[in-house]
Amino acid sequence: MVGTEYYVALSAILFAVGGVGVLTRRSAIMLFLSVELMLNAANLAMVAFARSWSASGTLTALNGQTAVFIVLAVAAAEVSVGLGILVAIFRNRVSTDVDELSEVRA
Amino acid sequence: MSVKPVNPPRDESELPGSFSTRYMRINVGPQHPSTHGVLRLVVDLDGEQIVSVKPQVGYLHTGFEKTMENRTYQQCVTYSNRMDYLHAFAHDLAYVLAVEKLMDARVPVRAQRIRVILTELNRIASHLVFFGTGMLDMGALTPYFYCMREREGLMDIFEAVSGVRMNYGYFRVGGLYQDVPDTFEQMVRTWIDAFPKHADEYYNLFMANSILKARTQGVAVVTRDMAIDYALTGPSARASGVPLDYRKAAPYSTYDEYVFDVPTREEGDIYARMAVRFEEMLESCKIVRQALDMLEPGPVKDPDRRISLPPRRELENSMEAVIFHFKLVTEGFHPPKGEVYVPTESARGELGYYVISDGGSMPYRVKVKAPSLANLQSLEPSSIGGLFADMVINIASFDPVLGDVDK
Amino acid sequence: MGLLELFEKDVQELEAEGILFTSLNKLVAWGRSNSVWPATFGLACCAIEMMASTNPRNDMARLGSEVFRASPRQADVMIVAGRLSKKMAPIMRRVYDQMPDPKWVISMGACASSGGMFNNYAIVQNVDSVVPVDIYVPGCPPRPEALIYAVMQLQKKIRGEAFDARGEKLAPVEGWSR
Amino acid sequence: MSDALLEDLVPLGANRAAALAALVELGGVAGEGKEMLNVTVPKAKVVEALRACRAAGLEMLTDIFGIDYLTYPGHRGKRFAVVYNVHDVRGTDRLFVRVEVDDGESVPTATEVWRGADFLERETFDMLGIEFEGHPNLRKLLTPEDLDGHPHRKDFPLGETPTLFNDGRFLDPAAFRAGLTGRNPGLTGWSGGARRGVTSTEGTLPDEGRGKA
Amino acid sequence: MTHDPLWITFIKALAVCVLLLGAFAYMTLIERKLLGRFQHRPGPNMVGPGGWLQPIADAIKTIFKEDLNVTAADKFVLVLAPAISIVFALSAFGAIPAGPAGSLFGFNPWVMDLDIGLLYILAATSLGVYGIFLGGWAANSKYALLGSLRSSAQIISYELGLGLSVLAVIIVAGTLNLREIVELNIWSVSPWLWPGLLLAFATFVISGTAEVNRTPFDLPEAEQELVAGYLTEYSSIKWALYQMAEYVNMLTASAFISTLFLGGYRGPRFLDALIPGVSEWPFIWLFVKMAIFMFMFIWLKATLPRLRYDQLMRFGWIYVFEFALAAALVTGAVVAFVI
Amino acid sequence: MYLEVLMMFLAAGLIAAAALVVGGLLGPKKPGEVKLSAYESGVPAVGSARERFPVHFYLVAMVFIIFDLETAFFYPLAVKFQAAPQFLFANAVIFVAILAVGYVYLLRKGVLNWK
Amino acid sequence: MSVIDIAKGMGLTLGYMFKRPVTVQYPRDKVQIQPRFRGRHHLLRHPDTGLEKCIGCSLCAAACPAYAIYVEAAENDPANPVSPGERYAKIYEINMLRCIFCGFCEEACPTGAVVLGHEFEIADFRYQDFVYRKEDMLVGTKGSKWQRREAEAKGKDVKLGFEAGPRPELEGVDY
Amino acid sequence: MVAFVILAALMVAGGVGVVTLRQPVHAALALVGTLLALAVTYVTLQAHFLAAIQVIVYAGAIMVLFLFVIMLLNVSGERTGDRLKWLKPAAWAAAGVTVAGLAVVYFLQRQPLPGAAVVDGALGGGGAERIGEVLFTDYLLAFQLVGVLLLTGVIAAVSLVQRAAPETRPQRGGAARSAPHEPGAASGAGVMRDDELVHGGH
Ligand code: SF4
Ligand code: SF4
Ligand code: SF4
Repeated sequence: MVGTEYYVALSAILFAVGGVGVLTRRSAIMLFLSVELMLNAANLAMVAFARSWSASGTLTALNGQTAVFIVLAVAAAEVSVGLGILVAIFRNRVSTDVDELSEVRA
Repeated sequence: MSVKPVNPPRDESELPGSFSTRYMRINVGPQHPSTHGVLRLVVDLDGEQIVSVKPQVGYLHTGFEKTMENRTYQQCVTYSNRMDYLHAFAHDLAYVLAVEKLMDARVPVRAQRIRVILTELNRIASHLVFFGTGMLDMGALTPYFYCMREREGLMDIFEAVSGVRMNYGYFRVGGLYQDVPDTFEQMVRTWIDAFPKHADEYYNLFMANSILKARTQGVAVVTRDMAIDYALTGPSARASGVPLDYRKAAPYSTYDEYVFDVPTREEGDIYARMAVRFEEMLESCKIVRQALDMLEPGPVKDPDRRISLPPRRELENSMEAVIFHFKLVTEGFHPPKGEVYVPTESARGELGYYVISDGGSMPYRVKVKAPSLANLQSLEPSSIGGLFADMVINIASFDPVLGDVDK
Repeated sequence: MGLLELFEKDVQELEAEGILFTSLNKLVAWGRSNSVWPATFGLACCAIEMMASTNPRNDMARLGSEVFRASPRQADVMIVAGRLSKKMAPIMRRVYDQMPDPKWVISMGACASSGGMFNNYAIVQNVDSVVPVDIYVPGCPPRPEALIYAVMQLQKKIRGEAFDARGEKLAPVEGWSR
Repeated sequence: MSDALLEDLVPLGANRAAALAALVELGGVAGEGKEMLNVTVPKAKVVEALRACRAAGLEMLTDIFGIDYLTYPGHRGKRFAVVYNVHDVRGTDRLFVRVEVDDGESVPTATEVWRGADFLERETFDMLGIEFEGHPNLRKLLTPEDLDGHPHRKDFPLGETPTLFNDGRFLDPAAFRAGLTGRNPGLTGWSGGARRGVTSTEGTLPDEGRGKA
Repeated sequence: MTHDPLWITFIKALAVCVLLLGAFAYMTLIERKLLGRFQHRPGPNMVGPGGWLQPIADAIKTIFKEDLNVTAADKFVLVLAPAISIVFALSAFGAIPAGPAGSLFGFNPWVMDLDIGLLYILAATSLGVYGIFLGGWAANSKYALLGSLRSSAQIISYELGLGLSVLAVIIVAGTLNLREIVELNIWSVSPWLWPGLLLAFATFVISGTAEVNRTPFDLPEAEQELVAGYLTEYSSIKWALYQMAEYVNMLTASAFISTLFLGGYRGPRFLDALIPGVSEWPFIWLFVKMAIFMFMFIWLKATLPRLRYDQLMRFGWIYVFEFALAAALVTGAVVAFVI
Repeated sequence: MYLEVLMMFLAAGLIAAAALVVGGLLGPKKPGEVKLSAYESGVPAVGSARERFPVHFYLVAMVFIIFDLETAFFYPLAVKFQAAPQFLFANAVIFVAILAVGYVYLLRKGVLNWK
Repeated sequence: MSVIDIAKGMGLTLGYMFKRPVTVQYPRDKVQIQPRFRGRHHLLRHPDTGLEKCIGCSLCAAACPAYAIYVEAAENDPANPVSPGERYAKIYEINMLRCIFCGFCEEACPTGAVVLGHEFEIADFRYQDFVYRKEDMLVGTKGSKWQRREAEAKGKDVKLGFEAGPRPELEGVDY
Repeated sequence: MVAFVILAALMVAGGVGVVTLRQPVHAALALVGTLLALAVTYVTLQAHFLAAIQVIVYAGAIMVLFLFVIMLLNVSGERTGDRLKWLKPAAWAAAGVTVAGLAVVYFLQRQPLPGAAVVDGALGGGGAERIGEVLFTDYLLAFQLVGVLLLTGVIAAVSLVQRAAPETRPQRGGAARSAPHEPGAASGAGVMRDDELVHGGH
């Protein structure tokens, strides 16, 4: 079995890549995509930890997985509202460029 | 820094703030499965909703009227039927009626009754195609096959009578090409007797189907005012409450002798247009039955030698007949100068030929008042605001025949 | 010649070069000939008879040819059924061009084949001047059986069994060269 | 033809009588026609006339078309006539409103009276080149964009092509027809002498023996 | 639960794929023939004896047909999309058990036996939507795009119905393992459950029909309006892959329905009295049940017109959704308070 | 045992790839400009296909996500149901009731009423 | 949604499944054609004398709305007449692709020489093969050009795919 | 280990794809790929149920929503050029540093994994019933809160996007549509004129 630390490292890499996306992409949709990536990186870490906690019993171990489950729900809610906002903004702005959006704070 | 639009708006209705009203323009046709031939529609869609429909016609423009000016009156009967190939007998009838009026020809009663029988049977055939293809547009496959099977029986009758399955050219100025074969009455009776039973089946199969009703009722409504304004005629108009039927209004070819109803509806929706046609098929059956009962032996041609070719046997011993024959074939007859118009009722609506004679052997001008072109105009107002899928069956519900539209 | 190269070469070219085994050749021809799917290109009266050829009485489905495809991308044969007006001609050419090879054209009826009785300014007098025609079907309209017969003729042509009046063998796919 | 005579021929329906009266008021002249009523109105009054018809109960306009009298024997007056075919909702009363125009003249549009006049006027424009003033979208309807001319004008050629036969023989319809109707004797076969079907110089039919489109 | 060696599994997986493809080919023929019979005509019968070589001819034709890649299209996605469709369609089927353990020459008559088999199939079908969506998008043609949007929306909508109506079964069976569900025979638990299960069955069949785009829910292809929907620009083998995916999905759907609700690979047990062990025979019972559903799909296609798009969506979101939820709640209530 | 899934995907992928490769190689290639342009009923396409689409598609997908999650949360519940049926049923009813509010809201707003 | 009316429709289609198809399996079975059906033309001969009926009068060409007939007449050699009249058709050709099978030629012919028969299997590959010469139409010639060509290549008789009732005008034509 | 390396490579490649690909659809596809690989990783981590849900919810629903929105807004590629010139290299550098730091920390204090049997016993493949066990005991409140969250999600999103309830189509009578048919009213005025139509290729 692969050690937990590898998974955590992978998760960190993904998280960092997602972070780069958040910083560099201009389009709000791409920003969202990057955020999703970061979220999933975090989930990966949690699932990996769940496995390493399995010594302390089922309930404790599964805490990690269950948390991920709930994070999924949060993510879904976030996405639907976030994209909703995007669509709503887009109705008035015709562009998804975040820089442009931040400049017209009317 | 100002906002730079990604796509510049096309006109004021597409300015920011209304991005969902950015229309998608779609070409439907001319080569499209649901436009019943080569109709082309340019549709602007707001999502699924139709913002505008522009019919573009002429893709089947054949130059009928011009060509008929260069054919003898007799030869023209091969042209008239090819305009509305689904209800070919009606076109033949309208044309010969016009020329007969021009010539004051006396058409024997038997010929008139046979004309009525064939025209009405052809009306049923046309409506059968209407239902078959219309249901195909709705995604139902089987009605098409049943209707075409049913129509096949009629095609047999027409073939037995005229020698071809479509585009008959069987009605001639002054009567018929020749008398019907002996089997005619039997064939028609067999078919007519079987039809109501099949019609019941069709009714159950599609007219009563709740999916069909859900798709057609209240959809693409043509109001009575619209129908009048757009000169909608025929079953489509009768579905909107315009009781216009020339078989009743200006009876021709012994139509006044038969008892039949003209089905009308008030709703003006697609279902009404279908229902009117459905009932009309049964009414046509009635007419055919009565005409068949009244059919008596007799001549089928105006004996006038100016119009009709002499019988074949006379050619062998009568020089006079030979001369008439030669003259008629090469030159044709010469109707007196004048203009004439006879409105008739085809499966699609008012059909009339406006024929002008300059005294020569070819018509000076033939203007066909073809129902489909005028009917097609109602498509636009009735489709706007509806859904794209509705428009497709809406086209079908007006039953345009592109040959009739484009001439 | 490497296998890949061999495959990349057009099958028809290979046929001409005689490289493909004749049995494979025959198999392909058999497959193609027994699965000719028409593109709906109904124009006028003949289109009604074209439709009638699929009706229960005639049932073109028996030949495996009832699969009328709405999109030319999936069709093998274009049945030009009816009179082709000059306004429609470029459109037909376009649809034909958009069909994938190999493709065939049946010219159904007098109008499509020669203009028929409509010898005038509006009608194209023989669709062969617009798209290469493989089979002509006379008649006005040809009865459905005549169309079925024409499809069987087309099958003969695809299988390379057809020859013209001078006894010259007709190439299985004529449309390609033009 | 007097009104009495007309009535004799076709009993006038109430609608038609009213419309006729209104049209005569506008300067209309009832004309000849076999069992039908033609009223020629002055061009400037045509929209008014049509309104009057509609008001009088002839509510439907089923057709608009033009006639080119260029070669009509004995025709005097303007070259074209535009005919409006109006009738009532029951279809029993019908009246033809006519306007005479010359080449280049235009007619006021009827689209304001009937929306359905749209296509009909476009068709007339396309076929005869008669323009309709004020029509919202007067473009060709049926003929291709690149067709010059208006097919239903009498001086527009029919554009026939010869029918091809074996060994380069062909039959030119126009010439053949001219022979038949006696306008150009000599090409018909029935009255004597072999028909001089023109033989082309080429020995055989070209391989793609097609009429030139 | 015993597992076969991996290489055996792979062979079985390949066999399933090949069998499914063969079934696809012949399903098209059977559909054409049956449609023919429904329509009072014989259908294909001239290619080979009785027409039975028709699919082979079609296959050869399709393979040797030019494969177009439209210029404006996104090439990579254009190729990827049909592959996605077919891969998920094929692999969904692997989770269906076709007989009791070890009944296939000592091996298991299934490719995989998963604890979450039910979810696996749902997941695979929910991924199938990518094939359709991307296919329409990649072609860059309006008909295709509109068609693919519509079908994606349709598929996800009815996926909900599918997901909700299985809840009743899960509540009764207490497992997501398909084999265990089959062995349990949900109908035998208690007659009180029947109303809920019947409702679930009905909604499941309806959602299943919609999910595989069959009449009266065959909007995506909507030939009459959108030419051929998302398939408009596809030719040759790519088009065939989509067709394959559609038919394989149909097969999967009918197998899934049979497995969940009709006792899957098990025959009626009373027949055991006549021929001992007959209900244990592998394949045959599943095959029979699938055939019934396939027949139903074709029959529906032969009879009904299709729904309009908005009606379809409304039907899915209002009727199917509510009834499926109700079925789950009713079953839950029965389990909780009655038995 | 989850390698079995892998095997399945491998087999399916193999078939798909084989089909694509064979089909791509065996068919003739006669590309042309017109042939490779988008089909639009035989006339050149008007405008681009990459247009914007109705917002309704977004709404449907969004609502789908929400209810899909609801279903996802029901699976563990359903599986475990028989362990504590009454308690879980009560929970489920509460959960459904909360979402039912949203559903009714959607109905009211006409989101599920495709126009 | 009423289930009952859907069920009725379903029952109807199911019922048809068990009925015999109405199909005439054309190449295998012969098509039943109505006697008046108009297909390919025949040029008839006098049954007693064997002379051609056609006298080359061109009336058929005059009547033809498609201008599909070409006739060139020549004087009969009195010793060895081709037709009973003064003249006969030296060249008689019909362009089958132009022809619309309207039957006007048959109606116009004063001697009943040209009659439209029942053959409809005329489809062929090349335009120029559709101009039928006199030999291709004279009575006794069975089948279309392609059918005869194919039969010749195979060394078999021409097989026609239809049956039709008798038609008096088709004197001497034997299918 | 082999599986892990492959999956990790896939995921990282997908992740990089997400942040670099220009065409939004491609980026979204890359993310889908990453998510699928992640689901497989979950399987190897004994979280089977989660893997399935990951596929159904994330790949099957959320990403579809993304694609829909991309389509809906017709976002076709961003403007080229970075938001700020120095941002891109800086971002990558920062990411590298963070990752390196984290890795160092974790690898320094790594703990031995429990044995396979223990893992199996505790997680049991992470099936639905195990999750259920936890979800409906410790996380019961969270479960209900998720309900509330989803509710808010729905309402927020809908109220953001849907402006007014679209009126339902008239089922009978054409009252809503009779207006444009008055004589004289230009048909579909301002929407489209025929003459701007592109005509069939000549
Ligand atoms: S050949 Fe005859 S039937 Fe065919 S389109 Fe022309 S006129 Fe119509
Ligand atoms: S059948 Fe008609 S078209 Fe044909 S040759 Fe005779 S007259 Fe001419
Ligand atoms: S066939 Fe008849 S009409 Fe024609 S040339 Fe001969 S005799 Fe005259």
